[in-house]
Amino acid sequence: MFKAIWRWIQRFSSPKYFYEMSARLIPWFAVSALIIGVYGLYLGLFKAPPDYQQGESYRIIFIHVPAAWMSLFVYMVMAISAGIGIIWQIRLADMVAAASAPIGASFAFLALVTGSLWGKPMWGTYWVWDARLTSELILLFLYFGYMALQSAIEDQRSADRASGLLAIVGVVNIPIIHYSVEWWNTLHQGATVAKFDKPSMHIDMLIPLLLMALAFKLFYFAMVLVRTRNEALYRDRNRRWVRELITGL
Amino acid sequence: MLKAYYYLLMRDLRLAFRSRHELANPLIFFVLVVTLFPLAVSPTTEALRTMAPGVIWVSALLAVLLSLDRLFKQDFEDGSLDQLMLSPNPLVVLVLAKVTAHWFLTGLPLVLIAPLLGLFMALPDESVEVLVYSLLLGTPVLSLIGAIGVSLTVAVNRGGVLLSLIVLPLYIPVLIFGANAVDVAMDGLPVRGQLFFLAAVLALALSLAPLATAVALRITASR
Amino acid sequence: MLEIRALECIRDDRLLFSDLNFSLSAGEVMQVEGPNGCGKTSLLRIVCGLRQPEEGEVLWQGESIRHNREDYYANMVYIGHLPCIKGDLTVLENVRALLDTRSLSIDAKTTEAALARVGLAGFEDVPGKALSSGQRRRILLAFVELAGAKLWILDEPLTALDVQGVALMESMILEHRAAGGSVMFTTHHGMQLDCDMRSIELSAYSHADWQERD
Amino acid sequence: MNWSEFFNMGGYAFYVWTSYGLMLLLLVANIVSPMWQRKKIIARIKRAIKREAIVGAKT
Repeated sequence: MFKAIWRWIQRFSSPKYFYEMSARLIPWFAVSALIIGVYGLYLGLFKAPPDYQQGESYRIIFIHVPAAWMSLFVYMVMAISAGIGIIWQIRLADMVAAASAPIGASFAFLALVTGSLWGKPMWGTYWVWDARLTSELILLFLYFGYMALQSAIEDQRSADRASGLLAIVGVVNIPIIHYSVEWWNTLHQGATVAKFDKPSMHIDMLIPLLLMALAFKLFYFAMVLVRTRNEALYRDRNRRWVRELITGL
Repeated sequence: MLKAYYYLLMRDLRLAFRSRHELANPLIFFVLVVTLFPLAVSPTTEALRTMAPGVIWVSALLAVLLSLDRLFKQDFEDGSLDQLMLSPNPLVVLVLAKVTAHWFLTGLPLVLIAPLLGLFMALPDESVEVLVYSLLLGTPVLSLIGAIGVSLTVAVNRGGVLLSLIVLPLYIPVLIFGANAVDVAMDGLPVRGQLFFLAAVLALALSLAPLATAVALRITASR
Repeated sequence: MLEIRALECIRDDRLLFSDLNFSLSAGEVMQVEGPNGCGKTSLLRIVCGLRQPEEGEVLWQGESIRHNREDYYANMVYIGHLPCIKGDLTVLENVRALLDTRSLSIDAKTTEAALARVGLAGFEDVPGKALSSGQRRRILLAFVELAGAKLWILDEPLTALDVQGVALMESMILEHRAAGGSVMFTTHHGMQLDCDMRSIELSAYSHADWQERD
Repeated sequence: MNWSEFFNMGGYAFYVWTSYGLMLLLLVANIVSPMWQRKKIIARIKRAIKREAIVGAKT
C-alpha cells in the first residue's frame, strides 16, 4: 500500500511528467492572472474612492500589500518544498524551491520600494524604520542568502539541500524576527504610523486589494511553473527525455 | 555519549590554548571596535550612553561572526570532520560539544570583558550588570545559530561574505532584545521581559540549532 | 556483512557509476579499481555513509546504514585522503583524539604498542606539525589498528608511505583478514597481498546508456 | 472625472505612477527573464548534442 503510493508520487513528481503537464497549466494561470489583475487595477484606480486621510496616494497599497503578502507566501512555499526535497528526496520539490526564490525576492523588493514611495508623502521621507518595511528588508536579505548559497555550491544536489536547509531555518526564524521587529518598533515610534491593513477598510478598497492579491498569486503560480520547467530542462540536460525533446524542437 | 561530549570539548579547548595568539583575537577585535565609536562620534557621557548598548552589542555580534570560521574550518580541512561524522555517537552531541567549546573561547571572554567596555562607554552600574546578563544569554545563541551557517558554508571557497549574509539576519532578534535590555536598564526600568525573551530564544536555539547543524554537516560532507 | 544494492552516483552532473551491486563478507578483502575520476573515492564515501547516493542503498548486517548508524560506525573504520592530524597536538594526543570520537578507552600500554608497531616509538610527545607526511599517515594506521573495527575502508592508504610503511600496511591487512575482518580499499600503488582478494573495476559500471533513465 | 485629473492623482502622481510603473517593470522582467533563460538552456543543450555527435563519430 505504502509502496504503491510512493511509486505514484514518484511518477507524478518526475521532471518529465511535470514538464508535459505544466505546459497545459501555465496558460490558465497566466490568463486568469491577467484578467483578474486588469479588473483589480480598474477597480482600484477608477472605482475605489479616495481615502479621507491620505487622498489618492493610498492607491499604492493595491500593489504594496499584495506584494508583501506574496513575498512571505513564496518564502513559505520555498521552505516547504525544500523540506520535501530534503526529506523525501523528490527532485521536483528542489526545483520548485530554486525557481521560487527570484520571484519571491522580486515581490519583496516591490513591497519595499512601493512602501517607501507610499511613505514619502505620508512621513515626508522615503525611508522610515517602520516595522513592516524593516521586516520586509530582512526578508529580502533572507532571499539573498538563499540565492547566494544556492549559487555558491557547485554540486547541484548539495546546493539544493544546503540552501533548502537555510530556507527552513529562515522559516523558523521569521516569526521571531517579525515579533522582535514589531516590538522594537512600538518602543521607538509608538503607534503614530497609520497601518495599511486596518480592519475598518472600506469595502470598495478591500475588493480591489484582494483581487490584486489573487492576481499576484496566480502570476506567481504561472511563473514558478515556467521557471521550474527551465530548472527541469537544465538539470536533466543529460537525460533522454530532454535530449529527445530538444532534438525534436 | 557524555564522555564523547567531554572529550571533544576538551580537545577543542586544548587545541585553542596551544595557539594562544589566536585565542585573544575576537576579544581584541571587540574592544577595538567599541573604542572606535567615542573617537568617531563623541566622547561626551550623554552621547556615549545613547549609543553604548547598540555599539557594544553590534561589536559582540561582529566579533562572534569573525570567529565562527574556527568552529569547523580546521576540522573540515584536515579531515577530522569526517571522523566526527563516522562516530558511533550521535552527531548532535558532538556538534553541541564543538559549539560549547566555541562559546567558551569567544562568547564567554566577551561577557567577561563587557564590564570594562561598560566603563569605557560610561554606562551606569545597574545597566552594566544587565549588559553582562544579556550577553550571557545572547552569545550562546550567536554561537549556536552561527554553527548552522558555518556548516553550510565551510566547503565554499571564500565563503566569508556568504556566511555573514546568511547568519546576520538570523541574529537580529538577539540584537534587538539584548541591546534594548541594556537601554531600558539605564532608565531604571525593569528588564525581566527582555531577559526572559533572550532565555526563551536560547532554549529554542539550544534544542533546534544542533539538529540543523548536524543535518547541514551531513549535507556538506556529501560532496 | 556489508551489502551494496543498486548504487548510483552522480557528481557534477556526470554519472560515475550506476547499478552497482556487491557484498562483502567477513574475512574478505576487496580492491576497488579504476582510472582517476571514475568515482572510487565517491564510492567509498557512500559506503561509509558520508555521501548520499543518487539511488540505491548500503546495508550493514542486512539493515540500511541510514537506520543503524550507531552499530555500523562502531564496527567500521574509514581513512580518507586527508590526514586528520592536528599540528598542535602531539602524536599520542592525536591518536587519543581520534579514538575518543569513537568512545574507545584504550589503555596507554596498548596505544604505545600500536604506535611502536607503526614505527612511531619515541615520537609520542612530538607535535603533529613536526612530523613528515609519511609519519602522519602512520598515525592513522595506528588508529585503524586500535579502532577494533570489523570493516576497514581505506582510501589510498599507501599515500606518502615508504617501503616499510607499505609492507606494514600489507601485513596489517593480512592479520585483520586472518582475524575475520574485512577490508575494502583503493590504491594506485602496487599492494602485494598474499591472500585471496576480490577486485571490482568501477569503470565497468559507468553505463553509457544512463541517458535512458527519465 | 477627466483624464488629467486622473493622472494627477490628487498631487501624488509621482509616487503612485512610479509604484505602478515599477510593478509593471518587475512583472515584465519576471516574464522575460525565464524565457531568455530557457533560450540559453536550449542552445546549450543543442551545442552539447552537436559536440557529442562529433566526439562519437570520431571514436
